[in-house]
Amino acid sequence: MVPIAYYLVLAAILFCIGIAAFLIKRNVITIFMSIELMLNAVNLTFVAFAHMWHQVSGQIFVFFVMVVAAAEAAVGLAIIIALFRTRQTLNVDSVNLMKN
Amino acid sequence: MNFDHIILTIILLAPLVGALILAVIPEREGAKTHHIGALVVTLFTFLCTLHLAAHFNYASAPGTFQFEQTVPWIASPHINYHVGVDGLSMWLVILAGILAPIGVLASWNAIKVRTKLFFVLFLLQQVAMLGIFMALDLFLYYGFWELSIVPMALLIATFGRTENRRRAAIKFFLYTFIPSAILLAAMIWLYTKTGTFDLPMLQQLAASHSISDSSAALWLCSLAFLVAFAVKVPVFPLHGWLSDAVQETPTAAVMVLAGKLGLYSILRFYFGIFPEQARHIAPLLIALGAIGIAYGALVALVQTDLKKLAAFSTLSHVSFIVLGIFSFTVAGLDGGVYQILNESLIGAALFVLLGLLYERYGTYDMRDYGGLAGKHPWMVTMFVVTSLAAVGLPMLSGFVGEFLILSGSLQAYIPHPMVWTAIGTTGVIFSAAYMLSMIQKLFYGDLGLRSEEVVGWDLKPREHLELWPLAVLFLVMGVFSPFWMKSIDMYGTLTADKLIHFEPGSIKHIETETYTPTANLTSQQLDVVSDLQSGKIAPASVASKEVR
Amino acid sequence: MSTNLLALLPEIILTITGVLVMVLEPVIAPGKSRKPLGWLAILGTAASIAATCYQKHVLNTSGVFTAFYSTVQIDAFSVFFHLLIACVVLVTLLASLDYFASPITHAGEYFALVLFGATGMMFMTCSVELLMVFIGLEISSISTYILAGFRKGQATASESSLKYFLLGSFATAFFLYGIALCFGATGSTSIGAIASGLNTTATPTLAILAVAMVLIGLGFKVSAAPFHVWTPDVYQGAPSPVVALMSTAPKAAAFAVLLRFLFNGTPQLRGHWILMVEILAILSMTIGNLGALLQKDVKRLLAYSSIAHAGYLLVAFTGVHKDAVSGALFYTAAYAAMNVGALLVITQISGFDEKLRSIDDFTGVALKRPYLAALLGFFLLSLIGIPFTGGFFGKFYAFSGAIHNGYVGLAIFGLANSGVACYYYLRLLAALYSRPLGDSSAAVLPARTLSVPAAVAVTAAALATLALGVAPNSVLHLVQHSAPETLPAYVVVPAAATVPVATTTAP
Amino acid sequence: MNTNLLWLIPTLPFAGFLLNGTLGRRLPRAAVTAIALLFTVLPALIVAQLWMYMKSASAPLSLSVASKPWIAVTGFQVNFAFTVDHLTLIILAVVTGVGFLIHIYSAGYMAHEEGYWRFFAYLNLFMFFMLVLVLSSSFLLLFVGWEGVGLASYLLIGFYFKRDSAANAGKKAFVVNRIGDFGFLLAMFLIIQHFGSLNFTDVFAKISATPMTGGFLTAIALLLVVGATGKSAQIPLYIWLPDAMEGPTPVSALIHAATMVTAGIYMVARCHTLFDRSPYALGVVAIIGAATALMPATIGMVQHDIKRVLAYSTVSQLGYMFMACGVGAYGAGIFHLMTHAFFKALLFLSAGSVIHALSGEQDMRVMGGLRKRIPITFWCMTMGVFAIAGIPPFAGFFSKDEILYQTYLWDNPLSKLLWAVGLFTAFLTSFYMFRLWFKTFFGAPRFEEHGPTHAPDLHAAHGAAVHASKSSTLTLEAEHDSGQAAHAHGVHESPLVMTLPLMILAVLSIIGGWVGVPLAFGGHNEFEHFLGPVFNPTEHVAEHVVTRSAEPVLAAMSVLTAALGFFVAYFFYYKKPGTGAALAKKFAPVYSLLDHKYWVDEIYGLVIVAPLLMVSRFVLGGLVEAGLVQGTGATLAGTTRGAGSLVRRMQSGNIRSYAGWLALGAAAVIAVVLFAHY
Amino acid sequence: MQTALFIIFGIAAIAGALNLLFQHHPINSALSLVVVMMSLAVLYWSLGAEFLAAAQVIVYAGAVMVLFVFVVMLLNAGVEEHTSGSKIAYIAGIPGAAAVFALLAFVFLKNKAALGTTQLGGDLNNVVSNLTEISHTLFTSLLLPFEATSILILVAILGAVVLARKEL
Repeated sequence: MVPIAYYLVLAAILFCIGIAAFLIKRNVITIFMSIELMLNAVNLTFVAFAHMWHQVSGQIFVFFVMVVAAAEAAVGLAIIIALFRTRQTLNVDSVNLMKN
Repeated sequence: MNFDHIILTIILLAPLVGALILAVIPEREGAKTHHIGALVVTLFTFLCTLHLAAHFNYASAPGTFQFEQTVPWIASPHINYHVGVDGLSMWLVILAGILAPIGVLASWNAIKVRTKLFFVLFLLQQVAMLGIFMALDLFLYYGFWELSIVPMALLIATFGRTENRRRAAIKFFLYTFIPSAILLAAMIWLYTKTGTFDLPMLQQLAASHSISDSSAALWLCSLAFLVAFAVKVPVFPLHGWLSDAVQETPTAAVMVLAGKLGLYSILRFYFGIFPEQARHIAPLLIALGAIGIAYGALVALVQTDLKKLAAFSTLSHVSFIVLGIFSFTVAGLDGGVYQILNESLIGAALFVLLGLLYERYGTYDMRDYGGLAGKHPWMVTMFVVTSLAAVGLPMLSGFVGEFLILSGSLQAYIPHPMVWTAIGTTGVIFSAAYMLSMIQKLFYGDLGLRSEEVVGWDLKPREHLELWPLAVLFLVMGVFSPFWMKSIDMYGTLTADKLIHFEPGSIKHIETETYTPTANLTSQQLDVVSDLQSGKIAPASVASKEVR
Repeated sequence: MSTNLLALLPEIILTITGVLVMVLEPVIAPGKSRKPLGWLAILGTAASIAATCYQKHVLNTSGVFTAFYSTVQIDAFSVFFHLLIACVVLVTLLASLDYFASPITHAGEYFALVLFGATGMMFMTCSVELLMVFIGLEISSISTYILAGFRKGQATASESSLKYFLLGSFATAFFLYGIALCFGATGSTSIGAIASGLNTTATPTLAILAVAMVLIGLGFKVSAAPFHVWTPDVYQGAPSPVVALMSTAPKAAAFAVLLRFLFNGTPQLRGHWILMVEILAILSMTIGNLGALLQKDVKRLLAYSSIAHAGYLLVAFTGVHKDAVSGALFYTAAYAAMNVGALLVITQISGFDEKLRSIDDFTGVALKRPYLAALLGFFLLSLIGIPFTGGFFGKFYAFSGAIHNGYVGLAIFGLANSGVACYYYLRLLAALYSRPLGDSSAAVLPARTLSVPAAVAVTAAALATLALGVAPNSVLHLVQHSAPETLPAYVVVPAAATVPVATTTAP
Repeated sequence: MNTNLLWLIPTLPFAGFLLNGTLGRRLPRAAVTAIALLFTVLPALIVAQLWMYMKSASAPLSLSVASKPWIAVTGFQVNFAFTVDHLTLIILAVVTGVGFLIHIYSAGYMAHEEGYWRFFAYLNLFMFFMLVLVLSSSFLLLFVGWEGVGLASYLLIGFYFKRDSAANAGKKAFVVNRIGDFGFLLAMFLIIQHFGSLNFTDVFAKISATPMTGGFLTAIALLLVVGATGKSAQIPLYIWLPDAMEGPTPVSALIHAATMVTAGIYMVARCHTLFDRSPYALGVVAIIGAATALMPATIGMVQHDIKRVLAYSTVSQLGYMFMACGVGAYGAGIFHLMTHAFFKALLFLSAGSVIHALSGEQDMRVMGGLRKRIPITFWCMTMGVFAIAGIPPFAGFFSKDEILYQTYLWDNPLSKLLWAVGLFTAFLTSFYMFRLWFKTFFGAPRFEEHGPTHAPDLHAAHGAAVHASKSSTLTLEAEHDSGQAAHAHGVHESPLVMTLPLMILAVLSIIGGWVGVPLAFGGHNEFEHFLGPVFNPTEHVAEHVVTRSAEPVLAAMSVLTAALGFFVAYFFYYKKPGTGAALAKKFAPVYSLLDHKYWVDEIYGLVIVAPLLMVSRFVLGGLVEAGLVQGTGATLAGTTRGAGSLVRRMQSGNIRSYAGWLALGAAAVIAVVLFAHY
Repeated sequence: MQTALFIIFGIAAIAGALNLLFQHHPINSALSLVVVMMSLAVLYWSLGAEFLAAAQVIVYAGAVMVLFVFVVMLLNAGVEEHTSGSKIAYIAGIPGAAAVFALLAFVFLKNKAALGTTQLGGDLNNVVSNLTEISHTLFTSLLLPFEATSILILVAILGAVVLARKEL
């Protein structure tokens, strides 16, 4: 008997914590994690809406998002490794060769 | 075989094809291949333009175009390849035709490296210029208008004289391009209102006041047109690009840098599409023209750099034309248009001469010169002739135009025409002052600092070939002006205010002249104006009617 | 041929070619040239172009059709984008055949990734189901993330890749959120269903929120300000041919999605998004141009310029549906032609190492490489918007739509902006044709000869740019009939009574 | 009479100009001379024929020819059209006659100059324009000649272009004349505006047809006066004429004494219909004339350069003519114009002969006692001096007397004052001319026999002379006709080719006035009658009848003043040669004032030229051009650049910053899309 | 039950997320994220998405997060340094994030009534089971995305290989 809106707000909280984490964390991997957090928040929204509409397609979206997240994770971590190879750092603040 | 319907296209294509051919001919060190090629192309184009003068029909109805060609181009938006000339543009096309070979000759020795690039750009510039003079479709016109900036900017950037050339090129480009961009917005707006880009059609719509109901929008639109053109002319406070550009531009290109393109555009498009707005804003433009005349001349007076001097003298001269055409009198318009031709030729001659000096001595600083008259008698002769034409000596070409312009501006229906005419007329004093000072500093007195370098190196045959046609034209155009004027007059009478005509025998007092905006006059208002002229009613009542 | 197959023929061809390239790559001995793979990829792209043309033919005869349970819709709109993307890819492939010199062993992957990326973009443009759009977007994004970091040796490459990846994922989350909200508001993620669902929804605010989120996500993809921040850095670090590709094709695809979503999915909410689109346009134009104004690095300069061009393109969105679509499409084509051309020429001039980076380095290039310089000059002129080039006509056409719909101020602002913009293009152009400075890199530029495929590629781009400016009739005809129709993919979804899914099937 | 002959009058010299101008450099000097003389004598002959024709009572009052239009726009048209009436005829005769004589003289005077062909080409060009000016039947064509003679004058003053002073003087002449032209042009514009035509006949007929006076007619008249003050060297624009003496002496004689400078008087006379309608303008003309008569005369008293004395005297005499026009006595003005042409040309040519004799020396302080050495020149010059001083029965007496008389009769409160000024000027004229006469020809020789000390090389001589003139305290502005230097073998009489014109002009200076002997002295004043058809004779005749009695008295007074001038000069410069210097010392401030020509050049320089240049350089060139015109663009560009660097600073390179922008942007987008609706 | 689950695991998820934010070591952050995912799995289940709950645990927590932890270990990432590379992230970003949240929450809460409430376990209409329905939809109307995902994964693999392979 929880209003759907509360689930949505919960998702929004998680989403925005994800944004905040992206902004605050310095470690590239953690930043990447915060993106995963944002995706999870969206997933919660999807599920909530699927529940609301009594439709399974919302759930399938979540399923696809998981797949995409996994793919992104693979690529993203590969990128992080490539970066680490050339720069020997995981701190985003030192990844600023190109600017202006 | 009758070429009349395709002659303009031939004229337009000739330099374009020439440019393409020159672009694929490889360039060899020291060879004159491209010089000769460009000369052939430009001469051919010139000969083609003469066809226009030979077959022009002076009996045609005023306001109609000749040698017209219309080819559908883009279906939607509706755009045609529509070219044609009338009394106004015919001579400008021919002018562009004759200046080109002279430009090529002037570059004969001045351009030694990258000749291919130079002449390709030069011919493209020629195409753009011819296109501007011919296009009767607003879109097509705009194409050529913008296109004309590019080769010029590149010529400046590439063949400029000093390290400042890139800055000058960009400055020139920005000054002309930004207003043009806004002009484009105005053009599109016009199209959305009228559904056509065709100039004759737009003129008809303008005449019947059916372009737009919103006078404010129409005003803004007209201002966009005016500003874009005025910058290119350039009209007095908008001339910031001129002196830098003139300093850097190579001789062949500097001849066509200022003046005719902007002025023609004003005459054809601004006056054609916005006749009412043009008449309302005329007092301002007349004032700017008059100020520009005096200003340009005075600033030229204190320059030590020849090219700067030439730049400000150009400003002064084009301001004359602005003053004339915005008077909306037959004399002012005819004189203005005629002066476009003269100014171009005189400017061309002056720049060619300066270029020749530069080729010999490598400086444009007047202080480095002096006493050359004894060594270069022909050159000094040409300088003097050109200067005299420039200062408007009667019997030379500059006079006819200036005289008509100033007499027209006095008859203009603006507040205080006498004041502006007088300010404009001061130009004759100052122009004499700076031109003669220049001659004195260059040629008279003792040989300057470079006396050891001065060799007996007067004009060569090629240089004579560049200058004599111009010199002869100065004289011929100064003496036989009706030959040109009869076609120009077809345009002038059509554009001038019908209100202002002279009634033989009637004498008007200066004091009783009252400014009446002559545009947008209904027949009823026309009566009011004539009543006013005859002193029947007080000006105040007219003012109240105008406000309505 | 089955409708499903026909609808996806270009994508299928590209995928198969991609897989083939991928499979053949390890077969070729290390150190050997990967050129044959490149040719294979080119062949595949050409075949997909042919397939698209066939689609167009079918379209002309039998009209718009959908496939895969109305997930994809083949109309003139998608055919146009298919063609555009395939052509861009083809040109890029041609020009980058010789780009990877022998020490680079994974050139094969490059070709495969380009092909897969193109597949993703094509999915984006033809699908009317947001989930499918999302998948397509991810395919194209992930391949471009990887491509951006392809010159692994350079520190800038991995940085570029990382920035693109992190920020791209960040924005994707927003886009996904938007889809979720759409689903929440209308119970469907199919564009047609969204449009009809909007009429009955109980929570229209959610839909508005969804529009905002989608704008954020796609705004990032098209690099519209303020979501442009990644563009300069990524373009600078990425290899030039990749920049050529990623600054045009994915952008075009993203614009296609945006067009479909805004004009077909949420036309009822126009009052809400139009102002935002206007603001995005203004910001993009201004920031793009201002950022480029003092830029010295040529690739960064072009990055900023692409931001500005996104702004110009967004101006077209202010027109009425048909005008907006045709204006935006034409502009996309023109922009693609000239931008691909410009960057490919830069690729040819500066090579793999990109020794020539700043404008000063490019000083005097015209002396050593006259034809390339002339072509680059031409593309720059088109980017400025000089008449008789695609750039001009595109701008003209896009802005006419806006003015026609009453957005005169916006158009004037945009055109004035393009006036400012010419400053930096012109700086580069003037540098090209200036005498080289004593120590400029162009002075020591090796007199490399232009390979035939590359020459064909840049010439084709130039010809396309010219043709779009001089004889735009055929393209105009195509884009003017491209405004996509909203085919109701689902019946109107009631509150929660019947089975909502899959009630209609493919024709 | 074939009126088409009129075309030939100006065209022939033009042909001469073209021939000499293009081919002259390659032709031998004899051929150049032949061409120049031939194309000058032929117009003179045609004029003579015309004269014969027009004198007959049956002849029409005027002859006209017109060409196709020169300028033709709808509503306004100007043709090349010439008209000859009696006024024209007189001037034509003077121009062609005196012009021809001076051509002959020049052949001798310029014989050894470098730019011989150039000189004659210019001279012919001048003749062309002068004849166009005189013959024109419209304002515009008159203006053509008006400007053209200015051009010729410019070219001829700057003939010795290597000398800065000459080049400056030429430029000054042209520019100052242009100031006058400014007025002339405006006048023409007003005429077009009000009359729609520039033809004399049209305009004057329309003026005659209306009863109006003043108003815009005054405006037109005053603007024309501005033009005339420029060309005819009246106050305030006379300043160019003394400097114009930098030109070769024949040029001074022809252009700056006999013909061109009188164009203004001719123009006012030609427009008498207009001026008669504007008493105000006429008053201005009279006052300007009187002032111009007086002031340069005072300057002339203290000048040492022989040509400068003559130059100031010319300005003064032009003032007389102007005054005559101002009081409505156009006939008298023209009469003086004619006689002045004779005696002033004579004086200048004689001065030239003196200078020639002294190998280029122009300073009277180093002359003296030349009477015996160059007798022909002396006697000819004496005739000229007597004529200009107004000693009867020389030509100057009659014409000057006529002017003074007419001024006296002028119907204006100022008439007596102007007459007094005229009379006093007559005294001054007599004084300074005799001063010149005495200093040059009498007393002990003060010059050194130059001998062949001058280097034969022209340039070296030139340089040396310039050097000398700078170091010398005596010479003010030494003219150096460098041609003479090479062959100077001491003081010598000029060759016949130079003295012959002198003699002819001397005769004319004696008898030239006899055509206008007034009735009071038993003459018939044929001159007035001849001009009658032009200047509306009826009024004049009536006046004469009434007031004849005053004339002999006035004439006697002027003769007395002339004699007084002679005696003062005799006393100062012959009897007690030191007196002049002593006086100069005693009245040092006055002398200094006169010696510096009232500092007019300096005042103009300080009040007009310098401020103008300053304004141009600093206000226009600096403030407006650099500040406003360039500055606006620069400011805009700077602002844009500033904004550009701001945008670039936004691009910090930091991913978190970028995410920050994205987050903020996202919030903004959501807010806008949610809340902005229209 | 529903309410209790929502409160408990909602708070757990938020706490996990905040912990991710405040932990300085990436491993800690990763573990916090696992907590979030687990909590979410429970919430999924409570909303009737059993299959998703399982997938969340297996795929996300099990596979993806392992990958993260693996990379953290591989790169030997330590406690993150406190560099101050970006002021904008705090000046613009945090307020932006807060604003986004405020706007979202505002909209959701405003539409609370229209959005309705949840029932435990959910009730899809006329279907046998959640999983049946999922598989049915997946292979009919969403067949194409499903197939296209394969390309996505292919690209990801290819990319990972290209980028992670050591050369040059």
